[in-house]
Amino acid sequence: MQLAEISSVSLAFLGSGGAGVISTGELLLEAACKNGWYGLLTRSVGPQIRGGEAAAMLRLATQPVDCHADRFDLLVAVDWLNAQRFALEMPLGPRTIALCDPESGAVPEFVRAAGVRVIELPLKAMTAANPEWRPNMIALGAALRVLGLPEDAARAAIENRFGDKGAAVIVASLAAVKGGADAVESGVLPARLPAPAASGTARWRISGNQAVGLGAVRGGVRFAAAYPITPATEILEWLALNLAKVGGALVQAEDELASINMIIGGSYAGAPSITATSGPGLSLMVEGIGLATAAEVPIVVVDVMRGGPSTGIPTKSEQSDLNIALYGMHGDAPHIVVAPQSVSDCVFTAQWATYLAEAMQIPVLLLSDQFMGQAHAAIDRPADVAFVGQRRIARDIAGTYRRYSLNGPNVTAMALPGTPGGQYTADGLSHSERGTPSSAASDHRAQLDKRANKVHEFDFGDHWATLHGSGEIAVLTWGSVTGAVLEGIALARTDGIDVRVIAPRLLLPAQPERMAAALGGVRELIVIEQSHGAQFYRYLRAHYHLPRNVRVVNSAGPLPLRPGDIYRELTAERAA
Amino acid sequence: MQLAEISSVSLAFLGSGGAGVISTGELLLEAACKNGWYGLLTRSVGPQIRGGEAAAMLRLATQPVDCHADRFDLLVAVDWLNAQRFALEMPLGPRTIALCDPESGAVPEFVRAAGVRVIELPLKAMTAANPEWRPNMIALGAALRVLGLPEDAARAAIENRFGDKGAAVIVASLAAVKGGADAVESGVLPARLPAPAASGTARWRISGNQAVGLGAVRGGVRFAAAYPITPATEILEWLALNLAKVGGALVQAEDELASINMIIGGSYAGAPSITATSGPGLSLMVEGIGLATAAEVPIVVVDVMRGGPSTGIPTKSEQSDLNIALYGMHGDAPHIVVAPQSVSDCVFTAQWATYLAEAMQIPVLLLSDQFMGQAHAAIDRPADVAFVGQRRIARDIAGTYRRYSLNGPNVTAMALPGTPGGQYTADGLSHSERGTPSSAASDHRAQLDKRANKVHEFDFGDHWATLHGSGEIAVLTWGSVTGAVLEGIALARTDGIDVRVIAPRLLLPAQPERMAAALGGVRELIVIEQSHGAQFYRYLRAHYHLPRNVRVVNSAGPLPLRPGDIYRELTAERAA
Amino acid sequence: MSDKADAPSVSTLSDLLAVAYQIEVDAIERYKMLAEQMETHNNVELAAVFRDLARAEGIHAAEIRRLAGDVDVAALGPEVGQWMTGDSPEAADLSSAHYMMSRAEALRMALAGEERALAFFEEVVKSVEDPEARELAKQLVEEEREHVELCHQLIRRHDKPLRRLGVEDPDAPEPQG
Amino acid sequence: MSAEPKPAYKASDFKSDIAPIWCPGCGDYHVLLSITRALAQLGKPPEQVAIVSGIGCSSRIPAYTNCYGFHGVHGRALPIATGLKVIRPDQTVIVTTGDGDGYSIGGNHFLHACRRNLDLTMIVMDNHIYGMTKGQPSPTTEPDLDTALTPGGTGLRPFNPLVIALASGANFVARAFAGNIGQTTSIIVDAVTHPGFSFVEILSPCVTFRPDQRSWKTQVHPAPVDATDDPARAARRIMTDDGFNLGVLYRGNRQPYTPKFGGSGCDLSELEREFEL
Amino acid sequence: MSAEPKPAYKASDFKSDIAPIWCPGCGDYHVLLSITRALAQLGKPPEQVAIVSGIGCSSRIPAYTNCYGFHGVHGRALPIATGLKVIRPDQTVIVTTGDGDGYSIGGNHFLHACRRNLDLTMIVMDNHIYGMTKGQPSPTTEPDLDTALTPGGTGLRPFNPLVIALASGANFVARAFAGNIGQTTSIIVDAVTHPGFSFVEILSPCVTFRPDQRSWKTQVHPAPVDATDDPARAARRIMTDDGFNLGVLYRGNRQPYTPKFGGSGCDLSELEREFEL
Ligand SMILES: Cc1ncc(C[n+]2csc(CCOP(=O)(O)OP(=O)(O)O)c2C)c(N)n1
Ligand SMILES: Cc1ncc(C[n+]2csc(CCOP(=O)(O)OP(=O)(O)O)c2C)c(N)n1
Ligand code: SF4
Ligand code: SF4
Ligand SMILES: [Mg+2]
Ligand SMILES: [Mg+2]
Repeated sequence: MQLAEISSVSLAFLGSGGAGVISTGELLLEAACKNGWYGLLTRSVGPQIRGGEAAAMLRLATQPVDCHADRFDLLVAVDWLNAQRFALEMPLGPRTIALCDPESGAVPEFVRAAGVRVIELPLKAMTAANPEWRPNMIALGAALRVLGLPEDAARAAIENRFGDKGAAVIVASLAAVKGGADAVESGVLPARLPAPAASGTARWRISGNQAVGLGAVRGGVRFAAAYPITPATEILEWLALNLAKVGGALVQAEDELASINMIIGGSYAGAPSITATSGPGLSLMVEGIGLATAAEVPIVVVDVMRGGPSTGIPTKSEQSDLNIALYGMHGDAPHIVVAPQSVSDCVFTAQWATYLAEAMQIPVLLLSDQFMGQAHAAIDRPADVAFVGQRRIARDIAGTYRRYSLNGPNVTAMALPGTPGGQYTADGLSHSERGTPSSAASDHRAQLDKRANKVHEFDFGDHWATLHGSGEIAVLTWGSVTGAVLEGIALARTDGIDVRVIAPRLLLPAQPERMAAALGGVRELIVIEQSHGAQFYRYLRAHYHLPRNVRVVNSAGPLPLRPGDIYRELTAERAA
Repeated sequence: MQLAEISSVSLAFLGSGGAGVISTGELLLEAACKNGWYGLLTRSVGPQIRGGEAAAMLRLATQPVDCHADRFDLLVAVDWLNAQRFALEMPLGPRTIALCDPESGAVPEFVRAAGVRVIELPLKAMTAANPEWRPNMIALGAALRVLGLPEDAARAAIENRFGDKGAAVIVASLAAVKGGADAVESGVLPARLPAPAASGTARWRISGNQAVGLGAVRGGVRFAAAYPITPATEILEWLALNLAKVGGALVQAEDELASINMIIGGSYAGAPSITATSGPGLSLMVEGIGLATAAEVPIVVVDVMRGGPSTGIPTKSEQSDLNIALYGMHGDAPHIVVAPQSVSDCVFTAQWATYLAEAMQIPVLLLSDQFMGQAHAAIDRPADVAFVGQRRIARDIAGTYRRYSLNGPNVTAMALPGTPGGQYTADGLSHSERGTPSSAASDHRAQLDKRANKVHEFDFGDHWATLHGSGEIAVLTWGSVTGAVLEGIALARTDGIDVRVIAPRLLLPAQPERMAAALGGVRELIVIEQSHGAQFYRYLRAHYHLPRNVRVVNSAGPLPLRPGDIYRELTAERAA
Repeated sequence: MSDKADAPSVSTLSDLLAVAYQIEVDAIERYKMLAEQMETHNNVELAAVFRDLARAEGIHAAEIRRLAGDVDVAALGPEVGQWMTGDSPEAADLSSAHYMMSRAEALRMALAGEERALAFFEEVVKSVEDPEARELAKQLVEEEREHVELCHQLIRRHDKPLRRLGVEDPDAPEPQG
Repeated sequence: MSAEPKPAYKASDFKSDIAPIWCPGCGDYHVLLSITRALAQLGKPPEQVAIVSGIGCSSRIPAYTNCYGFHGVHGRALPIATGLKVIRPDQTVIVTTGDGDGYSIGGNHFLHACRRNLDLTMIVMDNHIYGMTKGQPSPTTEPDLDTALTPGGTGLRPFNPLVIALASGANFVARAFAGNIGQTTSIIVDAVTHPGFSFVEILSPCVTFRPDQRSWKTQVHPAPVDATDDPARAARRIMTDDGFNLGVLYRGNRQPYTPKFGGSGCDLSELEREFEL
Repeated sequence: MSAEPKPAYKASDFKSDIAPIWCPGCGDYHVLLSITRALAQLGKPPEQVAIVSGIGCSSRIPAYTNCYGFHGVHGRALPIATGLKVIRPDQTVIVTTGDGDGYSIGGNHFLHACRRNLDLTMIVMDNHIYGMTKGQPSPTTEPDLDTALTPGGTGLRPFNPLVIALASGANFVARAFAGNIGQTTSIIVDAVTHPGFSFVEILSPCVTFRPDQRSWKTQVHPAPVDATDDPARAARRIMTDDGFNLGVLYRGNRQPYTPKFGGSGCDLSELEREFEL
């Protein structure tokens, strides 16, 4: 088995509080990417706010990567304290190299057990000799050398980051990097990253959470209400700073009940509006989302999923909020659910979500997750797309204004406050065409039809799913797991197994005809997802006709699925 | 087509505010039932709190009835003001008799159009002549006579109700009843209710909401927290009065976020606990329900469903909270969902729900609806059953107490505050066996397994569903719709169509083996439910293997399904 | 309800005309509201009574407008005819309404208004210095006296034993929301 | 009075054609009348006014007016009004709610809206009961009121919304009685005109579940002193009054909150710069 | 002190074997110490004490004690504690929370728990910030604190929890400073002993996101006067103090709320009687 198509190197920096391994990872990502490579960085930390053990996990590649690899090629330990808790997150093997200082403790069991080749990096001695060198900068230099990157690659990144700390810090850091590089040999790594091909497009370094913020603003969002929660807060923070730049505003709310209702108010007033949260916050928002459905007020709600149920694991990823996103509202409450598939796709999907909300005057839920939300990636600049929210607005109103008119299109023109003659009362009660409360069966059913039909009539186009390949075996997956699936399938292809991938970006409304076409000729289906309860599989059964032969590969968080997991499933399939 | 098996008479009292038609209906139900008949009473009212138009709809029968009939036999209008708004709720036909006073306005269009035979009841003249007679009492007398019941039948009911108003009121009421009876002929009604057979069991007059309260207390509930909402408030009010009698307590909460968390606290402290709400309140409770799942605290949450989405139609029935009840929690949050099928079944199902919650230390959602919740029925006293909550309690604790132990049964013994050595912290974070927060994949997955397995291992027994008949055509339905389905099928049987009914009382966890057995040999399946989005059908697809040939009969509220609707579906099926 | 201290001060004829006019306007508004309430609550009989009362006040208003001649009472009314904390005297007290109220009760409500109006104009007769205004006030006092008497007559005709509102209602309130 | 002639609005210009379904006798009819009169006096056209409510009898007001309205879910009127006002500061935004909607389920938003001090007016029709759901106690209900949900009474001290409003930062605090339409109207005009968050508690009887409240009209009286701008003094006065003092009780001078908008804003491509490698 | 010798408990008897994961220097360590010392002084065995919290750094306390604990969801500690106390009035129930958990998302329960006046003690570790989610402003944060979520500050007046507690009916109100362990301990003992709802605000610095709060230790000082039992006076004092007055500020004498239990209760069949025909 060869690393075909994707040529990448994986490494991790490990260390405990104060070792600075996360920033080291960020610097390396920036350094490599400024020099033409692509990459992905995620972090894993202990439960402490500050001072816990931490790992920065990187993958550098010659083309964009959306998941981690199956094995780390390089481990750089600034110290080994508490490193054992990363055992499951850090698959190693005999081809892995570990750089560490024997003086900073014994190599942990999971590293030794994997047969890793340990190479000494005398951090303590070097910092003793050069008191102004920081161990993490030495580690950075060592990593650069082992990876075969010039130490100078990090210069710009370091200058950038330490610019405001003064020249001395920059000089010391560069010296430490050089020292670290010189302390190791360059030929130790079995794998090697080829020089990057010059890419035509501009490249970005961005996190999934930032990407959601940007996409939403591109789609027209100008108002946000915020209640912080891990791992969604960065979306709100990005919006706080950037909405102000484009003439919008963010308001901090007292709780999620307030934030969801604030954006309903803001959108009613005319501003495309958003909020972002995670599972516990979404739970508090479902009543508001139902109101937005009933009153036909467009809003975008982002859920960056984390481990559940309840408070669960706030800092780790899982795909287990699918159920509540699809079905969490009381009553029949049509709404849209979309899910991006990678950091880069977050830009597109958030923009599209805003567009869909405005076009259909409906709540749109966007399901991201901790993995892609907090991952930093170097990507090609996402293309500009034409999806910008265009709400049907009632302007020159003559005669009786019918906000929820049943004559004409199901998406009805909305009057904005200030428009003469457009006065109406938006209402969560069942209502007549004018919005007046009514408990008549005729009104109730007519408006239920209207709200369902505006969604079913809408043409969602090709963006409904990512489709790939054409084999008789198909994998159905969604969200951030798609990256690993696509890579796993590329691996299988080198074994001659042709596998089709269908990854819906649009989860609600279901697209039965499109799915039927996508599944045409499929003999065996593998459903892959990251939830304990196989929520995606149940959803697929509920809404689609699936082939007879279905296998479900579902695992709870917090460990990410990797390409090899997928590859093994595919080859097991064949062996069986 | 004959009225086979169920021999019943349907009638409605109509009138506007102050006419007292609801109390008239209640008196008639009580009168008939005290004299041996069974019956069902529902009401329909305008949006006014007081003084709106109202209708009391009754069905009296020689055996228990769980739904309304297809047609009213008798309509008694105290006045016709705004009666037109009941048109859809009140199916009439040429065999219907309407008693009304020509002086109180023209017969409304829907009554005339149905070809109803109108018989005069000179209410105005009679009250003018007898100022102390109340028109509704005259109407009651007239109805008794037309139905062929002795006017004296109402004596006890009247004495009971007006006891505290003094003898004069009772005398006047009885005189008005007599006057009303004498004002009409007894032979006008084509249908006639045979004399009731003497029943061996004691009989009750009870509403579905009271029945839920009673069942819960039978099951062991001793604590409730309450935030009022229509149509669930009566459960809370019944519990407020009656919990105190059995050594329990009810606390009024400031909102539903408080009420759900209060019962979690009360149950943690050792008391089997309950709350009741409707859709909007349930939306606010889902975060708490997830906490109860994660911390393994038994609670019972009753949702009396009303029209949705959002505030919807608070006073009318619908089955559209199925989705949120099944799937409304974030993360993978196993819980139990049960649904009673009739007023009488509310007693059993609420008791069972309490038992299940305590047995599995898990939240149980009970889905009732406005139709059965607010219906008053005369039923046979529900049997005493042995389901009384028995929680596994940790008593003499030696050594380290592991609240969420993984050695041994998945339902682990719970220490109650005060027990020495049992101190632990219940937590909504992912946790270890001791309850200590942990974000380790191993702990997370082990506890997810534990929580899922305790449900899957449990033997729910035969109560999982109501099964009926054995034809190749099967109807799958649930909740209060079951009554109409069973009657519709009885009608079809008289046409020689044999139809099987499967009505799961247990919705979550799904029971695939049991369902497969129940569906054995079924060629055609009809799914019948009262939701616009066909939520039950989607649920069935997600969890069960259904026959190829499935037809979905789903309609939104607020109109109830009637036996004839079902019968027509079945015969249409045959014709097709 | 209206309180002497709240009453607008009247010193000129045009003030008095405006106030008198405003009193009628307020009364009309109030009776229309009551009529609407009774329609919503299916008490058609009373709805008709209140519509009649509104119509009668409309006739009075027209009369005052005629008396006023050039004075634009419609414009002046809202400015001058403001009772600070209370209500203009003839406006019916909405809070004493009940959906089951009888004709006699409605008439008592009207009577209370007429009596308040009478008291107000009597006060004006005493306090106003402008002779023209005093003359008009006297005329208005006479008219209100007639109205009061008419109310008494009607009440006698329709009087029935008073019910205790809300207590004798055979229909329990219905929960909504 | 300003020199320019205002367009002359009548109260009826602010009334919709929907007939209220309140019980005849309900105080809320008076409040509706006072609001429409106040709006006529304020002289803005109906389309420049938005009225936001939650759920309850009192919360039905928006649709009875001819303004823009939002009849949201129970307890959440203030957040909706907040979003609306932030986006449309030119609109006059009024929240109409009840003692259940505003003080029980909506209590948190009440606290934080006072603190946030946007230029909003909150009008609470307080009848010391949940009218709409048939007479359960609210936070302002007397401890001994016997109800089906609380047989024998709650045993809880009613809370004092005016003190809470003051303590949490409302910039204008007043108490009115529904029956005093003239005074209520002028208090509402005052509240809307005063910058920042204005809180108006209106005692509005529920004739159906609290027929005893018919006596309120004989109990209310004007506050003996003028409004103060010292919150501590105002709090002391309110904590020690009889609950029937009517009038403006506090008139603060805090600057209203105005969220920072970035004006018309920069080109979107500027936002991308931080991501460029 | 009673004549019978109490079992002598040490603070360490109330500490669990779980090591706190707070940042070194965090004020919450002091609070934990004060709570365990206070419990030792109170002399009830650990299993007769229950500590309930929501989510936040401060809310992690329950598992660090050796008492019964409930680490619920964000903002809902008080309702859980309410249910617990109603069912088990014999337990000493303490709520430990933060300024975000207790005053922002939990604000409504704060209001209503004060009003309900169950015999509970609420301890708020107020650091004027959301520590756990990395430094967003809480209701007590100063208006000009620049944070990523509120660049340039919120512009909002911080709210005064002690006044809110008083206004909504807390029966005991005190302010402490985490660093003054002795005083904090005795305030907690006092709060737990005082009947009804006791509210203790503890200024507890967040060294990570509010390093400026290290100066608190030089700013705090004892309240110049003794506690009063007049809520209006107490409110006035608190509204006009500098926010660093430490000590018991109000000691009320309202009867605590005790829900009506029906004793051991009747036979279930009695409940059925109302249904019999
Ligand atoms: C989430 C939710 N919980 C409960 C209800 C039921 N509900 C509707 S109105 C109301 C109380 C209203 O009381 P208040 O605000 O005082 O209004 P009033 O009817 O007295 O004017 C309640 C509990 C609801 N609609 N939504
Ligand atoms: C429903 C919900 N919303 C948001 C969060 C995220 N969250 C966790 S702790 C916290 C703030 C805690 O602040 P505070 O109570 O002051 O505690 P501190 O960390 O400062 O001690 C927030 C917003 C959550 N867990 N649940
Ligand atoms: S129930 Fe009370 S509050 Fe509601 S409309 Fe009737 S009188 Fe008004
Ligand atoms: S972040 Fe602040 S509050 Fe949290 S543990 Fe660290 S210092 Fe304490
Ligand atoms: Mg109320
Ligand atoms: Mg804090």
